[in-house]
Amino acid sequence: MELIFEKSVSGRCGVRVPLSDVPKATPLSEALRRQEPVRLPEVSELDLVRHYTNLSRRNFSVDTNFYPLGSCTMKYNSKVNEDVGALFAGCHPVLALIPGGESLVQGPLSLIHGLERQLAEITGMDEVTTQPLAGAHGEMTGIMVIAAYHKARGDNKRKYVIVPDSSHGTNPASAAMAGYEIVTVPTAPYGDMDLDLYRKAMNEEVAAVMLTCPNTLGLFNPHIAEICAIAHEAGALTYYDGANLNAILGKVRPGDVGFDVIHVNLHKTFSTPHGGGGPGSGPIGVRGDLVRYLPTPRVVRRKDGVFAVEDHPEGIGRVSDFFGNFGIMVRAYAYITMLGREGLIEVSEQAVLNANYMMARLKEEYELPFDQTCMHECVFSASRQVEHGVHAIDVAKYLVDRGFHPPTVYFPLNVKEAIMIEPTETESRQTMDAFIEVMLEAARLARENPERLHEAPVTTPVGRLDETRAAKAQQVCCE
Amino acid sequence: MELIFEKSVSGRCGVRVPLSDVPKATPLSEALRRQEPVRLPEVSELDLVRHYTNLSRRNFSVDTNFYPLGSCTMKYNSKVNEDVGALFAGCHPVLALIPGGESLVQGPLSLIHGLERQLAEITGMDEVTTQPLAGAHGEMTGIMVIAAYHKARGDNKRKYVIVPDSSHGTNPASAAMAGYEIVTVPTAPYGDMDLDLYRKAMNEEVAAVMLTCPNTLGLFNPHIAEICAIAHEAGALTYYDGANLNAILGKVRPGDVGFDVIHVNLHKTFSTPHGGGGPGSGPIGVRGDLVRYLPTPRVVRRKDGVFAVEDHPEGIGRVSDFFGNFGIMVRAYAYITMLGREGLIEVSEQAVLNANYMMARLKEEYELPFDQTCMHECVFSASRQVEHGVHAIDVAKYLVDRGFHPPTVYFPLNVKEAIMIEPTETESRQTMDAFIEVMLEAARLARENPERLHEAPVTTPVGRLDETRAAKAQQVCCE
Amino acid sequence: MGYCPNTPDDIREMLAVIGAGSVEELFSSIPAGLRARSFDLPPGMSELELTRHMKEKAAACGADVVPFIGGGIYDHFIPAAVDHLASRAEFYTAYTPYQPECAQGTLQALYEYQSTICRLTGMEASNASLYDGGTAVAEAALMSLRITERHKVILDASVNPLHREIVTGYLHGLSAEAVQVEPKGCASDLDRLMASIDGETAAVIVQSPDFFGNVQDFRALAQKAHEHEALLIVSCYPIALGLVASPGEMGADIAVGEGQSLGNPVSFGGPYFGFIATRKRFIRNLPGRIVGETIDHQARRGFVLTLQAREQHIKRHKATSNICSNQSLCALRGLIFCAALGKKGFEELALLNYDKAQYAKSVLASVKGVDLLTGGATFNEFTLSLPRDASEVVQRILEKGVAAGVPLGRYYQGMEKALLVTVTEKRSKDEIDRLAVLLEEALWS
Amino acid sequence: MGYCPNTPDDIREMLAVIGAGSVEELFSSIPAGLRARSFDLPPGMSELELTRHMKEKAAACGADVVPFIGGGIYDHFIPAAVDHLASRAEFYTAYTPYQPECAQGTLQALYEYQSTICRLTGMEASNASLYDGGTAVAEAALMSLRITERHKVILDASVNPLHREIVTGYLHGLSAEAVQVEPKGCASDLDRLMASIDGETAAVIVQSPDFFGNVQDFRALAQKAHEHEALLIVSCYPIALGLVASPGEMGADIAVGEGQSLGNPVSFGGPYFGFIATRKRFIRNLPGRIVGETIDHQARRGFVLTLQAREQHIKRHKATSNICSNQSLCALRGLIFCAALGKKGFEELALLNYDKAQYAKSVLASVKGVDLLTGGATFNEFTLSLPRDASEVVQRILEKGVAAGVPLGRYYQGMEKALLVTVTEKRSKDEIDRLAVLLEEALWS
Repeated sequence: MELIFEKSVSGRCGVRVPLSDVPKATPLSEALRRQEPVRLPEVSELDLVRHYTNLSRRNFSVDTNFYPLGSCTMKYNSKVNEDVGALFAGCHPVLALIPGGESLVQGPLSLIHGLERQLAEITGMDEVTTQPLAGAHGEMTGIMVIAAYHKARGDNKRKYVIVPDSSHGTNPASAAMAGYEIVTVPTAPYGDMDLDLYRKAMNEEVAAVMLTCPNTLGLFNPHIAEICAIAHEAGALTYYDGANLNAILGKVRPGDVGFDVIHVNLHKTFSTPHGGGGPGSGPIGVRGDLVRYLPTPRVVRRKDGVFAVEDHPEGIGRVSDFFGNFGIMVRAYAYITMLGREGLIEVSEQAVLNANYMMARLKEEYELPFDQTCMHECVFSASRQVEHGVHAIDVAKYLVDRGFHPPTVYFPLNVKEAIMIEPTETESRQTMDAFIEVMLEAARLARENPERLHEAPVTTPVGRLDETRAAKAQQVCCE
Repeated sequence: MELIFEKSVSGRCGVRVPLSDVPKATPLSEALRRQEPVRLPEVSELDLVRHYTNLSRRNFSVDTNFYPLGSCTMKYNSKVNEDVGALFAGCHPVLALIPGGESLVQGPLSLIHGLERQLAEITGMDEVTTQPLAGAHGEMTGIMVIAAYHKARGDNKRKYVIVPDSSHGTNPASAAMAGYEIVTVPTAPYGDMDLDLYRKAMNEEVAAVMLTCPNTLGLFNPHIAEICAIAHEAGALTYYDGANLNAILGKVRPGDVGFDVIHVNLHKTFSTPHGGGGPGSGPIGVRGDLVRYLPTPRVVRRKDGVFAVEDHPEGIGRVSDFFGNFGIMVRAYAYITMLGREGLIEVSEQAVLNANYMMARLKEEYELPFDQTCMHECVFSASRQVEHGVHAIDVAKYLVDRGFHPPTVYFPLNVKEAIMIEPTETESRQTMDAFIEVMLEAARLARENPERLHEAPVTTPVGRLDETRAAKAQQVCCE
Repeated sequence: MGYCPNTPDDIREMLAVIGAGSVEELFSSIPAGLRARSFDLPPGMSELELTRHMKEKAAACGADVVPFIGGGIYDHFIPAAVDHLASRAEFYTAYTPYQPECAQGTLQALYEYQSTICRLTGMEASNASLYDGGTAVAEAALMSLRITERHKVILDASVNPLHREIVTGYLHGLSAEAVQVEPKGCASDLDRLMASIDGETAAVIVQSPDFFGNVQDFRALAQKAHEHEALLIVSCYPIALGLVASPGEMGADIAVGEGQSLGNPVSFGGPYFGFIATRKRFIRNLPGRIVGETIDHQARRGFVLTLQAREQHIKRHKATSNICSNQSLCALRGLIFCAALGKKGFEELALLNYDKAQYAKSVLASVKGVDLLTGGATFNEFTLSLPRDASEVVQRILEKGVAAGVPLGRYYQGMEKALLVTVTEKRSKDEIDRLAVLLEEALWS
Repeated sequence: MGYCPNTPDDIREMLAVIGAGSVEELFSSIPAGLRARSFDLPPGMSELELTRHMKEKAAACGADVVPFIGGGIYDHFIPAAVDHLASRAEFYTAYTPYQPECAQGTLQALYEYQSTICRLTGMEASNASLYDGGTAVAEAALMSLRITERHKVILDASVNPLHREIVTGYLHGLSAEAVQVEPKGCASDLDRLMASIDGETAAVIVQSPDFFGNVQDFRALAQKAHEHEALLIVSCYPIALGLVASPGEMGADIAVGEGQSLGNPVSFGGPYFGFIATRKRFIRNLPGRIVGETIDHQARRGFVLTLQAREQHIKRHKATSNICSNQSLCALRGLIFCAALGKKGFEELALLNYDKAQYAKSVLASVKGVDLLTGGATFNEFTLSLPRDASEVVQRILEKGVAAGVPLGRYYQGMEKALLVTVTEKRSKDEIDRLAVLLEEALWS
């Protein structure tokens, strides 16, 4: 398909700019003016609409395809949440910051406060801030809070953060952004972080250990409390990566287990469509003595019941302009409110049921490196298919031809040829069965006709793309 | 694709019904209750959304494809009109009919009144009613007004309505619904209704003549004033089918020419997407002495500037429940208001320019039965292609494979193998050029490889469908 | 200016291809004397200005009034998914599916719609929708004339008065007769209806729940009509069909109704859709478009417009109706609404309407001086008698932001004190209780 | 209950396949002692109840206040097409385009977005968006540290104070330093900025229009920075770029900014998007995702995420940033907004903002006791000095439903009487005139 710029015709107009009701002003001086108009596309509104409507049709999406992308929680998000998300479009955030403005924005402030309380109860934490704008941003904010905590105690020797080798890449990257060096602990044969190696790595120079639980293999680590205890003994804090919270809603609360800081991916667990890569939202929750280090400002409920925005002077400062990605928070608040206690428990139960069903049905054909009850996702390896020259990516591309978005492949890094499947609770058994049929078909084809898998996909607007060429060419904008 | 019913799983739920806040009532008696629940599909909200999203993707549409369907005016309609159309969703029409309610609905009443004034000015008529719900409904209403007029004058002998053979099928059908017999006048070699035959057909038993101008060949009939005069001389009235109003906005007003009644297809000329077949809206306009026969009620502006709903006792009665398809009227009002005088004139000018360009570029390869300047559409014949065994339908289906919606084929009936192209003013020259290339390619293929045209379409979810089988089987609902 | 994309360069080049000197020249076939004498419209606006202008109009549309009004149009809950799906551009910017290969989306949806209407009404064949409820009743009347080749219908005056006006108008032109049978009190006079049927009768037209709210049993009426080879036409309210016996169960030959309550907003009168369904033997007499199932040459299932020989674009003045456009998009909303609620949800919704209305009945009828005129079974509407002119009372309560109901004096002689009250699932107990208080106040203070 | 489709039958059969006796059994790997001690949330609601609840909250959100506030977030006109297109389910329910063959929609749109940002800013390489304006400035600062391998940035205190707080927080953890240069009056102190640059300086960070509204010329500053092999980072307001010289024209090495004004509603603080663009030679130092053009084996053009070796999922703690998600959907809105207005419209829009603000300046500065603190060139914001505490005045005017501006005392010591006023194209002459009247009243009556 042509680029919108390639459809541009000089002199063509799209949407009309409002007419002026004020006099023409003296122009800006030449030195301050741009020399030529921005070379934006010149298209009619019809061209615009047709271009982006057709472009959208070149995507797979949850609303059109099963999308069992492991670790991404591509669940269905109710349309009503999109509608309520739009209700606050006209509310200017600066209104909350000018004198007298707070009283005009009690609705959104009460919503932020309400969501923070909901998330605190769900995670077992004392206080939550909605400010971080994404999961990784929450991680960085959380580690900054941990740093502030150690520093306030005069504990200045801690310069390491421990992560398991199976962790999300954001964990070490976020800790590094907060100024720490990273210690990576390998996975033991039983699928979790090696407990002995972890014990050895832990010492009084360690600021925190970051864990995902269930881990990226979809397994619940039974030693999780012990891991927390070991950290706390050494004076380190424990950080919970909430990416997989969907698995344990109402079942486990990281706060109860011994975690000090948690971030929650609202866009995974709490009903935000992923938007092709964002926006997300990554609130963090902390235990009591860390509350004072949360970023500024805080939305508080005053004694008279009025909600207010307060500076938080001992905190780590500001991590985003206002209160976080408010639109995403509205969806999360609506989701939690609509589902309620029982509905949220059903989420984790059905997510886990679906993943175990998937695992049970596929394990005959696909290698299952850790054959135990999984949580919300399961990780296979295409190692048996590799014997026929077929790799995880080939299975993935074949699925595309059959109308399914592929699972996550080649992650986690501690499983070779990983195929990581997260069906989510919103998919029915019938949809999973249709997917399973195609997965089994792919395994059959790997033995009988591997070429068919190698040439996939053939039904998409483009075939497999040359990524090396892209990296070399560095063609990232059109001339 | 499966039917939604085929995706149903017993016990599955979609959207949740609100909880009750009142006591359970004594049940209805057995005799009055239905014996088993309605067998509606049992699907989750995700299944529902995925089903209809994917179903939508099996359509061509203006927002995705050029759609030059002659006589249908498949123009682009601005998205803002959809948004303003939704603003009145919560306004209950019965509110306008209860005591004290009128004052609460001044917004929509003023809009109806405003639209009627706009349409009266655009068509050159004295008064307009927005009540008819579609073009054909407007025709029937208009003919009923004409019947009432004759009747009120004691002129009871008139039992015929004249239509040209090239007219839309709705014209004779609507006149028949209003109780008239139909006299059909053939087309003369010059492309318009044969003037001599018309003169012979006209007499004092004729109630009206119905005309489309420009006619369905896209030609402006230069004798139109004479035709009106002949009718008026015989005491008959003249009806203008406004389906092709797009061609003459600001150029010709049917009222000025001598027409007594007109209907306007708001959904063609005045910005309503066609919705897969509806809803439409077909207001009618009339000359002064016919006003009293318009249907009841009328929206009037009282002397104090307040808008009111008034009964119209001498009128033909009621033709629709309230004021017509209000949502469509909002879009039309918005469209006319946004474009304004100059914008509307530009519409007809560019519509005519585009059609003539199309005609000029295609006439070398396609037979043009009436080779003269056209208005907003042009009609070719596939007669030259028929020599190679290729019919209009084959060209049409080939266009589908190339991503274009076909033009109207086999209409009007007075051209054999008709191919009727209406590009509309919202399409750019570049889009037309791409279409023209494919049309020329089809003409080439007709000579060189007719089989390719016969087997088209091959890119759609289904190939050509067996219509005879459908008519025989009469399978119109699933078991 | 508007939405015309061609630039001056485009226009120049296109004119050269055409061989015309100017755009104006293309209009030269129009005699000078026929050119528009006026075109006096104001200049245009930008999108921002238009939006502002329209929002001002919409601000004065009574959307914040609490509606206990119905009378054919109902304020029901619409799941968000309905809007999202019906707003798919591929649905709403497509035309009538004349080229079925590139319109399977619309066609399959309409087939599913037809199936849904058949299941709701207990009928065997539905068309792809009609304009609205009133014209649907009229089309059913015309259909009965065609089937029976008779010229008279019996029209129960408990049928929606607006619909009856449309029916009589439609019949008038065709020199057919609509004999109206007045209600007895606030209910259909079934005995007189039965007695009116004779060998000249094409059909009896009734409604359930009727305009007063009564849920009715038409089995005996159906039998009587069939004895005279007349048809029974039942107009019904689709939401009620989640609970009450369907026209099919009652023995109706044609079921019609207003589809608005299925997922279409009240929207000041439209667009809505009418539905019509019948027994399979009458399918060729149906008006409007019908979608049928078929296959392609590879035996793949597909859908097409079928039985088009009934229609105006083929049959012209001999068509079963002049109707051309249907209300596809509104019918699609109806379909999605039904599928969103599903078998169980639809029944629950009907029950909730019933329960709320029964509660409202008991609360309102206990207001001093107020009596219930519809003493039998009702669904979500009922008629009260007030101790005074209902119009005045309604007007007074309206000042408090509540539309208490529809005064029936406008529609039935001698019913100046009757008030038709509607209670959908959207009316909360608090709102109902408040209505009782406001009613008491309006009557006695 | 929620959105879980499996029926009791499904669940029973699935458990049998798994070989588990109950769903609870699947959680048996969780030690009993670790189970949730509480989960105290209220029962759920239906969609109708939720909608009502949310509408109540939204009714108290100040959406009817006439905003003359900006300060980084702007109330601009958003064409209807933006919402319609960004609401395509295929866009908003897709994930990060890791499988490019089934994500060409998102990928091509992001490539077009990157191209648009490059053209707006006069730069050569853009990423696929960052979280917001503040974090974008911080990422640019970090980027300059990586490129120059230095540890100090000079931060003009005329940069948005909220953004500066984020920058200092980000640098703090990395033991890097942000030296802030206070403004001179209500404008950047360009001389001191120039003087502050030395061989240790990684970058100078400035903003135009700055937080007071001044449109600035940074050419000399760029030259000075480059002499010391330091970078110039310019934070910019995209709408202004329709009129004022781009960062590229000014000699900037990195351009960043808040993208909200491009088609994203103010929405109480987000989601918005940040943008960052730079010279091609610095591309490998960009944080976040980048989309690149390539071909498939049939030489068909396609788009992929590229240069991923910079990113956290490959490079882990050695990545250029921890950023993972971008703000695709908001960036898409920005792209569609720009394409909807186009070359000519975008310039007209900028001019309209300029004209309205110039008008407002003249009207407001003529109110008794009011002076203009930003006497030079401005775009659509400017700073007034009032004869009294601006906070009190703003609060008073707010009671009339008008947000008169942002009092600067909160952000700059000694500026208690300074008021930052913003005038976008959406503010009508009438609204501006009314503000003048209200200001006069608040000051003098």
